[in-house]
Amino acid sequence: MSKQIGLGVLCAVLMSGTAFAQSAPKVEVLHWLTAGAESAAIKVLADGVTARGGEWVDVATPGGGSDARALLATGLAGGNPAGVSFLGMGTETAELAAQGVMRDIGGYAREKGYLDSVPDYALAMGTDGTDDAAIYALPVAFETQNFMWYSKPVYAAAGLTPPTTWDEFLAQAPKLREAGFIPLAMGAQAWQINLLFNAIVLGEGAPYYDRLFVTHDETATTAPELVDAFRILRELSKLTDDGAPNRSWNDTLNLVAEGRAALQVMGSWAGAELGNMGKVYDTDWGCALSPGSPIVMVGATGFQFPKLNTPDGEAGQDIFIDTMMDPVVQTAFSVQKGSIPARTDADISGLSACSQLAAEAVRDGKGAPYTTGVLGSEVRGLLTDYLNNFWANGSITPEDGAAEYGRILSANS
Amino acid sequence: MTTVQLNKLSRYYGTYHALRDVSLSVQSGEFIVLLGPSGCGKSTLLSAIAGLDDLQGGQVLLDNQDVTKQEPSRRNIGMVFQSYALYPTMTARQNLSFGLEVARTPKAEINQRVEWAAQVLQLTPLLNRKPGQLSGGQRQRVAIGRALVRKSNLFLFDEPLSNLDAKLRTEMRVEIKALHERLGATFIYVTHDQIEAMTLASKIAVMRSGVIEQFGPPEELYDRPASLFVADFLGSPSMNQLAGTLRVEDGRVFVEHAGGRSEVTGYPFAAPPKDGLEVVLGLRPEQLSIGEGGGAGRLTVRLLLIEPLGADSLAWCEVGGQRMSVRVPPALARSLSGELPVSFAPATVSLFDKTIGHRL
Amino acid sequence: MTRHLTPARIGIYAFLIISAAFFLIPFFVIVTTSLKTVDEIRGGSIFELPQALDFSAWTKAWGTACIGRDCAGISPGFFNSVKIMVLSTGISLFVAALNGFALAQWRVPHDGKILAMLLLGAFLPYQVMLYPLVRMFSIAGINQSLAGVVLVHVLFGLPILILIFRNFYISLPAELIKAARVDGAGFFQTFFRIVLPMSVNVIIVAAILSVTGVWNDYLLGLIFAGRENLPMTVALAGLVGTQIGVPEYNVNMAATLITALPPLLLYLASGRYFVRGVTAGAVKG
Amino acid sequence: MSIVSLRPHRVAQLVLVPTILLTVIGVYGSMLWTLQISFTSSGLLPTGKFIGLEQYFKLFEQDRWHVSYRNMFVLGGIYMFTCLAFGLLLAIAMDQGVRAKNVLQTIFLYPIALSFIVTGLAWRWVLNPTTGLEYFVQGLGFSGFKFNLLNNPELAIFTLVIAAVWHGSGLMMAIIFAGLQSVDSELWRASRVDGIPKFTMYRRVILPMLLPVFLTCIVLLAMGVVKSYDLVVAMTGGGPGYSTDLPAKFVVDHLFDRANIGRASAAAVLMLLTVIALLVLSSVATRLRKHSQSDQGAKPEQGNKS
Repeated sequence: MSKQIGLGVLCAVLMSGTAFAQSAPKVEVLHWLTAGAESAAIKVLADGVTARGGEWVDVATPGGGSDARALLATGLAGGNPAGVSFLGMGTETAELAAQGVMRDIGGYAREKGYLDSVPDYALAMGTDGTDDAAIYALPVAFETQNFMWYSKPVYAAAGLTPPTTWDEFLAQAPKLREAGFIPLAMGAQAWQINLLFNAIVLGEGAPYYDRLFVTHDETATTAPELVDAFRILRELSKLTDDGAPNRSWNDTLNLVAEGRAALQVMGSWAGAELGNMGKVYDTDWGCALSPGSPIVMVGATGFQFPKLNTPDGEAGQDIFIDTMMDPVVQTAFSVQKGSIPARTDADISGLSACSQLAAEAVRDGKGAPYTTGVLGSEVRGLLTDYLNNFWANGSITPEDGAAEYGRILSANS
Repeated sequence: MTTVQLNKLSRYYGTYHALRDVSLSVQSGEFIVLLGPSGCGKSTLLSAIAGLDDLQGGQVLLDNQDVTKQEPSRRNIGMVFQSYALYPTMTARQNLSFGLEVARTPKAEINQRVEWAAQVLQLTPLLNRKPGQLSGGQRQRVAIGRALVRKSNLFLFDEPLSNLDAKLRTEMRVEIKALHERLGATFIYVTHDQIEAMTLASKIAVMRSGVIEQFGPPEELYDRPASLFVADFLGSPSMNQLAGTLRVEDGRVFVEHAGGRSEVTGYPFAAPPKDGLEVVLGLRPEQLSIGEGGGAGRLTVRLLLIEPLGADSLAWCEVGGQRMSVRVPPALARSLSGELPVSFAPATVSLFDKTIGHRL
Repeated sequence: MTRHLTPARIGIYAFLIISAAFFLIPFFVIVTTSLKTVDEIRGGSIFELPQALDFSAWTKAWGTACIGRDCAGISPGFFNSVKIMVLSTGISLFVAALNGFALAQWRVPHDGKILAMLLLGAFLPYQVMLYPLVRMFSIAGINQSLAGVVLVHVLFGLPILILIFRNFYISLPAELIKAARVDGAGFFQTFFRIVLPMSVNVIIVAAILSVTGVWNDYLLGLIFAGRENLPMTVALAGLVGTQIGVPEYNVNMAATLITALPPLLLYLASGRYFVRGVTAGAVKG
Repeated sequence: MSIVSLRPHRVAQLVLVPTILLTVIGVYGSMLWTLQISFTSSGLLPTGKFIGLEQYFKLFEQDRWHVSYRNMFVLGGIYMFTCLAFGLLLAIAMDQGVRAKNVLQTIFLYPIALSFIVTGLAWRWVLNPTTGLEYFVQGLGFSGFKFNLLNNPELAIFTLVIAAVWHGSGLMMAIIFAGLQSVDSELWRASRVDGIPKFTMYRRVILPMLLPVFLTCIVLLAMGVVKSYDLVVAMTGGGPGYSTDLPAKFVVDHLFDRANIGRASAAAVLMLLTVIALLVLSSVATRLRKHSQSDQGAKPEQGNKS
């Protein structure tokens, strides 16, 4: 399937090959999509930009988002930021837009008709939160965080079926251990713990997730569901292997791929990575929504556009926008990255089974936003720190954990 | 030919006064030794002449030119340091020629001067060695050579021999003296060794706490020290000091002191002597003789021990709790014992005001 | 002082040998892992020797491994790193030696306070200074340039280097400098003709510390060097971060080793002088 | 021409001017700027509103900050002590006239040529229970062997100590060894005449003589502690939890990842204040010590002639 799309891109390259002017507008793209599958997805965008007569300048920060933000911030401070920057959409976009350093690309995108088929809530994540007409960031794809990636051989060997609730998984764990497997593949880094916990909260029911994170219902911060979520998190913290601390997500995924661990909760990008590892879907691994999750947790992966003072800066940004909003490119991008195209009119038939599952849920409106989209960076940081500490310190009871978590949440929102 | 004129030089570091209005006048071709204990300011004075140290007051005149604010290199001086201060990464030849190179002297002349200096100091076979490959005495020669090649008329030596062993020191002392005579230049030489000072100097300046106590030819300083300090510092063993009281009786002058009463009427008093003045009688060991034939001065001492020095011997005696030395011929020394009468000629000894330490 | 093998001496040797093993373990792990195949790494322990000497991970890390979209290994950043390192170290050492000499042997009012002021800056994580520096550099017009990254390395490297040179020069006899003055040499002539030739050992100490710091830097290069001058460490981080399929630890380790090689070789080549330089007073109170 | 006629002291002072200017503007200017930012609500860009000491209050509410700050002293203390003690033992052992001194010195010192990133990576492998030492020893048949520091929040900090000591004790060895070598050999001969045991000699005579050397070591080590960001990131990432977090990492995390440079700046200012306080304390202490006892001139002369 992906070959067809690649062919399409190739055709586009050939057709526009004559458009190579002597001074192709430069598009500097700042991103940290360097893991195998991610970099293949970036390549789709890069090829698209080249095909449209732009000159792609890759500004990758392999160290992750931290270095990218450092580069963006210092770039803005120095007056020469990269023209396009990859960033989690939502509160961060709004913060930067409010500083007046970002270009409003709403007019251009509307004129080209790029916004018509993008869901409103995704567009809202690209605004500064006050003015819906001004758009500072555009989504290229949706990511899903609450996937469960499991090893088929492990479950076959243990004589079990993948769990549908956390309690079912907790019951399976001793048998998995007995059979010589690691029940939960986990990289104990703060953001991965946070991701796992959010999936658990979603497992407590979509309405509860909504009350806790989206509508900021005070009663939710003291609800029994929160204690239950912490109980599950505490139990899960005992089900991983000794190598967990500070392990990267892809090293961790390798445990599932190699049939040493039963399952890992990780975002949609993990599916593409499993494919990249040469493992076959439905033979080596399978996927499902994380236990108990009724719906998908959706975040927009997008790009934003700092104001530039170079002559061909905006031309370059426009080329990039043309590329990223092309439904063919979006599909190709998502095939590589394991995500879902942001445009609802893009072809999803080429996507993996797991991605299609998520895409259908999104189109049916069964999506919950990432916490990055609804919580401020300050409170998110505090919550992440707290979860990280809770995970590592077995002496904290779920009750205490829930109480403190609730306190931080209600005190800062 | 160079004259040196120092006018009221003053230098202090914080509250410590290294030089207090020091003035000094040096004639061309003289060999001046600055002598004093460590910390007396003699090295600071030399640095001031060289221009290596800033002054808070005063003037340095070389050949009647005010050079107070001039860099050392423009004063046309040669200087030899205590630690030799040879450039360790350069050969002896490079050490000698460096200053000339800096001054952009033509190559041919540099070579000629280096050869000359090397010949004078018998360094020729050593020119291609580095300081690390030279012995102490050889390094000393190179250091002197470095001063020599500058063909200056003023040479400054900062305790140049103190890092050498005793035998070498004596040899180098003779060489430096010979060098002075050969060059006819003005030498200023800092040392704390009074023998070096006595043997080398045409004039000695004895310094103490940042002032010059006395300036004059060595014999004058030795025979007629201007103060107790100078008296004590020059001579080995040092001058015997006997406290006493001055008595003036009918135009005759006496000193009452432990072990006796001596008439000093013949002493060349600078001012009329006052009756009852507390004085110190300064007696060189060789000014004393055993027996009563030495002169009008008289005292009785008790012999402690005899120290044979070869050419003569020292008789260490005691009087009124004061230790005294008397220079005697070895033959006589062997026969001495017990209480001894000692005499001296009043005209040759020194008398000091006890309270201010100045010569009477 | 005959050297019989008394129990005490056996104890000393045992202690030294065990310590040496402790120091060599990580190096052993990095080197052997870089020579193993991926299968060997997965199957065996990190303390096992490789079955065969296989340098393919090295060639791959150098020239063909993929970093993001580019598959040219870590070699492209190498010459940028060399440029940055040579310029930064050269300028730092030169300035630090001059400054250390000035502080140690010449009358500089408040020299102790100046030294303390320079050193205090070395106690802060430089990350908090990134913003202000970027602003200043862009005003000066050297943001995102070779000059920028070199200047920032010099700025952060100078304090400790000045301290090292000062401590060495303070042990030089003052009379040497005076002799040069009598010889007519000025500040610079004294420095270049007399002091610098004596500084070989201390220069090696300072050079090793400086090269290590500059060569291993990642963040300053990323932010200040500009896209054309990105150093090798950025490529290394990219290589380790770009994991297509099964993590290739052998390639990662080879890349790590290649990246660490220049300072390591410099050290191995001149390590004896390093100890001598330390002994000569480069690092003391 | 006018430069030539300047007195060399003046030239020496002029030579320092660029460095001082560069430092005052670059480093101190940046510090002041950081101080100013710490009073604002700045997020990803330093343009926030003035909010007084709010960032500092919030900082003190963060348990993670307290842990980080405490760790700086715990890690710093243990690390500095271990590094010094190990370096000292190595130096004393090397001072006994052992063979292969050059080879051993090279082995002990090579880590300083490696970055903290490489150090951290290598040690993480060795100390990781599923790949390193534990796995290896278990493979030898000791299935009960446990060496699992990385997983224990109480002990994880010791993994940092191991790696940091590995990196730094060689330099300490070299510095102390240089000090030991500079001890006058007549002192040793005198001690043998007096029949003083070697151990007593080291404890009572030699080590007190090397006090200034130890002070240098401590300054060098302290500089490393304050900035030991790379090592933590490469080894533990601050974990488990934030049990091995350090102020430098706290600052950097908040600076960009958390897009909260107001908070990061406040934390940096506190770090700087701590350093200044320690420096003032130590200089007061040395001054008091100098006052109370006469200067015994125990300065080791480390001559380079030999």
